[in-house]
Formats: sequence, C-alpha cells, structure tokens
Amino acid sequence: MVEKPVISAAQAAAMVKPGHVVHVGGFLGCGSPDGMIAELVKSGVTGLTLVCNDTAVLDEKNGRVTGVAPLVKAKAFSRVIVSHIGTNPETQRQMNAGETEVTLVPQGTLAERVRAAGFGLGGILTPTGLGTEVELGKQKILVGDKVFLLEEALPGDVALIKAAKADKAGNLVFSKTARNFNPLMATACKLVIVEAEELVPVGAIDPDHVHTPSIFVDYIVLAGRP
Amino acid sequence: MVEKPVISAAQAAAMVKPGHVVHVGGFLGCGSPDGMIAELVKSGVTGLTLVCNDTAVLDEKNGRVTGVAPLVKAKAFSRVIVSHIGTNPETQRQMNAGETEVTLVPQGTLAERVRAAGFGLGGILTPTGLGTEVELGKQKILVGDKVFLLEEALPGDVALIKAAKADKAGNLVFSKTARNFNPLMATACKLVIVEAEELVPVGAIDPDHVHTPSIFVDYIVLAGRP
Amino acid sequence: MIEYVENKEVIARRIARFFKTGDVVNLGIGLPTLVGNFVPADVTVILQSENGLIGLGPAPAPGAADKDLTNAGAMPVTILPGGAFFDSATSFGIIRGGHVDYTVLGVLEVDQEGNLANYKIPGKMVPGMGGAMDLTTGSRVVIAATTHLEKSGASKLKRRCLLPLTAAREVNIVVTDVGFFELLGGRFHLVEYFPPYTPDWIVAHTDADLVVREGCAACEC
Amino acid sequence: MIEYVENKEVIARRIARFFKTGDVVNLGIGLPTLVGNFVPADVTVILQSENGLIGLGPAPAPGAADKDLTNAGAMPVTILPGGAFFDSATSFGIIRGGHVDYTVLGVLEVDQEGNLANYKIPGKMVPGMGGAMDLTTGSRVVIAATTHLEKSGASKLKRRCLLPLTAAREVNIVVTDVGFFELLGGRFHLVEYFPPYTPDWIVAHTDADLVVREGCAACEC
Repeated sequence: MVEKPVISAAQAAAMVKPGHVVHVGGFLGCGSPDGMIAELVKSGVTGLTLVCNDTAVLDEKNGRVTGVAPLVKAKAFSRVIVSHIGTNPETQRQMNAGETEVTLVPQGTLAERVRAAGFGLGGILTPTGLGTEVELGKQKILVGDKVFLLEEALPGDVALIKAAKADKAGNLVFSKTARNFNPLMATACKLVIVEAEELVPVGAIDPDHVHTPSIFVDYIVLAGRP
Repeated sequence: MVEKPVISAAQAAAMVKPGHVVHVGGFLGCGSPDGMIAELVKSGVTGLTLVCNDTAVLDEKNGRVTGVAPLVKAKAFSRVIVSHIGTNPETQRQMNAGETEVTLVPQGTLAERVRAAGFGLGGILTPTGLGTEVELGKQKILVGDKVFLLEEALPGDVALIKAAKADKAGNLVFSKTARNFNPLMATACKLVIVEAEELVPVGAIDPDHVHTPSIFVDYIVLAGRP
Repeated sequence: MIEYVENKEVIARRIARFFKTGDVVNLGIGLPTLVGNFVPADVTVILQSENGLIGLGPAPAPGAADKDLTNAGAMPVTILPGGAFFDSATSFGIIRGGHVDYTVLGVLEVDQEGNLANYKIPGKMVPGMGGAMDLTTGSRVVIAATTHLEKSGASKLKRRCLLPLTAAREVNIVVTDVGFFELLGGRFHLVEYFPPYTPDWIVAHTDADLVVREGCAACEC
Repeated sequence: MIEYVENKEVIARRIARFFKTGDVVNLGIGLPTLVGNFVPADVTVILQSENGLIGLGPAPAPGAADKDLTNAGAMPVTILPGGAFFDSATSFGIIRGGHVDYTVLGVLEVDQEGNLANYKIPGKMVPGMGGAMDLTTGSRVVIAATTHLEKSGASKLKRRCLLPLTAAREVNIVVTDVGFFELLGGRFHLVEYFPPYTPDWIVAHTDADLVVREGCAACEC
C-alpha cells in the first residue's frame, strides 16, 4: 500500500487558498481538526467558503471557543453553509451586518449533499424542508405519488478532517461521536487532509474496522504538531 | 439495551409470505444467509419478488450451488431485481420462458436505491445508465448543467441477511467481503432477520466497530440451526 | 381562580409515559432533554442522538468526560452497553428513514395545523434548524414540548405560526404544563388535563381551535 | 503476409504499463484480471474490487481460501496490509464518485464513439451489467481490453455498436493484441502498434474510422 506524506499543520494550512470551498469535520467542536484550524487562523487566509455542520461555540466569557469558531472570528469566511449557528453569536453578527453570507441547511440534508458530491450523485431527493423556507428556489420532484425536494450535491476544494487513528497509508478510524461529518467530508473534496491523534504502521488497522479507506486521504498531519 | 428474539431458520422462513418483496444479502453467494434460504426452499413459498445483487451460482455439474440459487431453482420468485444473472442459467431460462420477470439494475444503482429506501430518500440521481437501455421509461433531471437519471427507492417487506457476529441486541458485524449488500438490505425492509455465525452478549462489540446498529434488526437466527 | 405557574417537569413527566420498551427516541436540547429523567423504571427506551450515536447513557461522573463523546448539544454523555456510533449521513438516514419512533422538541410556536417553528426569528435570532427539520419529517411521532403560556400570558398554541416553519404539518402531539393535545383535522384535541387546570381553563387560555375530546381525563403527572 | 494469432497476454502486459504508483484500478472479470500479473515491480497500484474491498492481493495459497473473502467473480482472494472492506453502497460511491483512476473491462463490441457493449445479447445471452455501468461512468479512464478480431475474422472495433450499450461514450482507451488506441472525436487513434502487426495491417483489419497518430510507434509488449 502507498504511504501518504506526513506534513505539519502549518503546511496543511498553506494549501488552503482564498476562494476555496473548505469542508471541515466536527460537530460543535467535537471531532474538529483543531491544529489545522489554529494554523489557518495564523495564516490570515480570507475569502473561504465553509461547509461544516455548524460554526461551533464562541463563548469567550466562559473561555469556551471550539471548532471553526476562531476562523469565524478571524473573518476567514465570506460564506458559510451550515445547519446551526446558534452557539456562535459572531456568525450571526456577521450575517446581520452583511459581512458573511450564511446558508442554513437541514443537518441531514447537509450530510447527504456532501456524500452525494463524494459519491458521484447529482443531489438527493429528500422530504426534509418541504413546506418551509428551505424549499425556496429548489426543484420539486414527483416520485410515485410523493413530492421530494431536490438538494444538489455539495463538493469542495479542501477537506480538513480529524481522526483518532490513521495508518501511514491513510486508512482512518474515528472515535465515538467525533466521527460525525468527518468521513463524509473526506469523500467530497479534491484535497483531503486528516489530522490524526495517532499514526500507526500500515496493516495495524483491521480492514473491517476502517471507517475511511486510504484512497480518500492525501495528507496526514499529526495532532499537536504545528 | 433491548434484546431481540433468537429464532430458528425455519421460523424465519415462515415469516416470508407469497407476494413479499424479499431483500437478500450476499454477492454470488458470499455473505448469503444460507440457513434461511434452505428453510425457505423447504417451505415451498412462491410468488416472491427478489431484490439481491445477483441470482448467485447454479452449476450443478460441478456441484456449485450458492446463495439464492436454490430458491431460483425452486421457482420461488415471480420477479427478480438484480444486477447479474450470468452465473445462474436457470434464471435466464425462466426469463426467456416468460416464467420469471427479470429486471437488471446496475450494481451501484441497486445498492443506492436500497439505501435510499432505508434512509427516507425518494430515489437517487445518478449518471449511471444514461444513454443505455437502463434509462428507458425513467425521469431525467437536470442539475446545474448535468443530466442525471432518477432511480427510485427500492423498499422491501423482509430482509434476510447474514452477519459474522451479532450481539443479543442485534448489533451486527460483517466479515470481509461478506458485508456487501447486507447492511443496506437491513435498512430498507419492514422486517429484518439476520443469520449470525456467532452470538455474543450485549456490550461485547465495540460501538465503533458496529456495522449495523441494533435498531435495524428484528430477529436473530443462529447459523447452523434449522 | 387558577393561577398559571410554568412547570417544565410535568411536561417531561407526561411525555416520558408515552414510551414503551424498545422505542427509539430522540430528545431535543433544553426541555426535551429532561424527559430522559422520567422514563418509568420498567420501560427501556433507546435514545438516539443525531450527532451519531444510539444508546445514549447518563451524563458521565465528574471528571470522567470523554472529549470524543458528546450529545447534539455538545455536552459530555456516555453510551450504554449495546450502543453504536455512526457518521452523520447514517444518523440522519436512521432519522429520515422512519427508524426513530418519537422525536421530542421544543418550540417557539406550534399551531393547530401541526406546524412548528423553532429555528428562526427573522432579524432577531437565527440559531438554525440543526437536525430539527429531518427529525420532524422522519420520526413516526413528533411531540412538541412547551409551556402553555408565554411570559406575557399569550398562548403558545396558535391558529397559525407566524415565524418561519421548522416543520409543516408534522406535529402529532403537543404536551404543555396544562395538558396533552393531539393534532387532528386542523384542531387541537385535549386528551388529558393536568389539575389544577381544567378543560374550561384550558379552552379559555388557548388561542386556537380546540376540542375537548370525549373521555378527556385528569392526569396527575 | 501477417497472420493474426490471438494473444491475450500482450493486451494485459500493455495495459499494466499505463499505471503509476498510487493509481486505484478496477480489473474486470476474464482478460482484465490478467493485467494484475504484469504490473511492473517498481509500481504499486491499488486494486479495488467492487464487491467491497480495496487493496486486493494475490490468490490465497491452496487450502487457505476464506469463504468471506472473494473478488467480484466469487473467486477466493486475499487483502494486502493497508486494505479495507466496505459495503456495496460505499464501494460504488468510490467508483461513481471518481475515486477509481482506471477501470479495465472486456467487451463484446466497442465503437469509435467510445460506446461499449458487454452485458447482453438479446434473446441469446443476458448475464447482466453487474458493476460495469457504474465503473465505466465513474472511473477517470476507461480501458477496453479485447482481442482485435473475432474468431470469424471480423473486427471487434466497430463504427457503431449494435448490441445494447453498457457505456455510452465512456471508453477512453482500447488495447487489443495488435495495438493501443485512444478514442477522440469519434475516431480510433492508433498510438502504438505491436509487431509483427503494422499500422497498415491494422488499418486494413479495423472496420471503423481509424487515424494513425503522428509519432505512432512500435511497442514490444
């Protein structure tokens, strides 16, 4: 099996360029690639589009800042496509001030749209969002006697994801609920960089336990290595 | 966690009724629920619709009969929806004789249509089959500047699947390429019966290694118990 | 003269009694989370958390939190033996696919058509829908949990939601701190009332079409 | 006078030389499976098998077959260290999603438009398409592997497929036992010829629009 380059978080951050659509794993900070996010803040990059479950937690009073929240604060994003911004008041401020374009997507639709992009499907046919503002401007498709909303595939340029364990070929195992969007983001982007807590030799992961096969992964960052 | 009833293969077979759409796991016999299939042959049930990757191998000269092939031979199916019948000449004979209606579906489309049924999606938008006979009679949908084929969700009445290991709650682990369609079939049917090679106590499977969560499974059959 | 006193516990207590052993239940953030505390000892429900887990257990002991194990509100949780983890596509496949029996969620508004609004007050507060739209679309039974009256005294049960909808005609049951209502034919049907409130009091304090069902009974929750 | 002698090994040999280290490759049943035997020692390709495996290894030692580990032709195989198993939806997500670099498959007919037929001879033989339609749609490069002539002496390369298509305009490269062709602009382009055959012989024995590309060279495969 072919081994993947192990790079620093700063090298990973340098691959993210203005204008990129960046898919970031994590759910309110759980399972976020925090090392790469910190380096991305340092890099000062702007003009990104974020695709992520949420904009994480920004609660500076209580010292709680998680996931992509520091990037939101650094105004790295001109656009965010997420299901939830309720725990990051700065996202809401930027949205109301017209600084950042915010698109809210139902969480299941978001997950499936990312998967569709990675798996070569044009989009999904979901009942979710029918009769709500979510349906505005979208095709409705009749299948049998039921109406579904066509939600388009959502591909990206770079995926920044977090795994508990990677082997040197890039096979990934996620831990508990830190899995969330990480395996999906890995399928949908041209460039996929994983931040792994542990790096093991090729062959050390049971092939029945692999969550993300190596072919989806381009680079490996070891967590805690800036 | 709630434990699931452990029944015999014969009891499982008795739950399959004429007219049922039956989703059977396995790929050319690898990962097939052979015990339940044998009892289903004995039951003499007919008029079923089969949804499966293939009609397996029927090569009596060389003593090679796998997967659902004995059910095809027993004329249990009035309709089969599969991607491949090339290794079972009896399926082809029944098709040509007008005894059985055979619908051929591209393998990836079949997998995704079953998943769509299980996951509440109306169907899938795939490029596969465009420009071929597969597109006949189907909706074509424009997404951006690309055309996709709408392939409808494919739900079933009963799923008969095979796992390497089940815990008593019904969490499943599959082995190697015997996984194939098994986890998909489990999502898409009203009644799901798993034939497991090994039954372990609740809690004996690492929750990060579960391939099919317990809530999809209704009954457990122990392999080798008619 | 009955004075209205907000009581979230009674809501959680009553909702917990809907479940039977084996039911798969998703509890939303806030009030709905309380429901987990009141499931009868002889009933085993299976809690799903949309961030990717089935078999949600109680909060961890102090100091025992696992950074990789949270609920959908980012609070540390545990998993019970026999639980399982999965990614977000599978989690919502489970939800959208009808494999969740009950979803319990809080509301800003709920109306007699079964509409529910809880994710957006335009120009004011926009938390986002998170998983709520999929949960209301996919779950077999949607239970809205809400206090009966606003702080202002206005009815939370409406004729027509004015806020952007989270769910269109998806709500089956509303439980407030004065009673339990079913939604049918464009009306609230009072099925049980919680003393000291009476059906008359409830009719007078609900700004929507409301039917007191035959056999409507008091419930000491 | 050159006499045509069917030679599957030369086809497999030439195809194996397309790959570079790290390429993900799916080899169809039959002739394409041979390709795996000729990958140069200094090139590491990653073989995908659509029944749910990446990192396909060589056949097991006699007696060491695992009933749970087969390729898409139901033959016992092994998995290399660093391989992974997955279900059929993931397998075809990988395929349809463009994560496979090369798919190599056999043909009944292939034509100058890049159409390919290999799953059905109406009224005669209908094996079914299996995974071939997804593989041809999704893979970055589609390589058709075929002997150049039928037993009857007829050209396997056609102006227009007459059989039901497996792939519409998806074939990029055709390798036969006389040469290697690219498909572009509705014509076969001869890129390399395999002695003793010559470009002239190939033009005379191909019933389709064929261009001998500038720089077309002999290849000792």
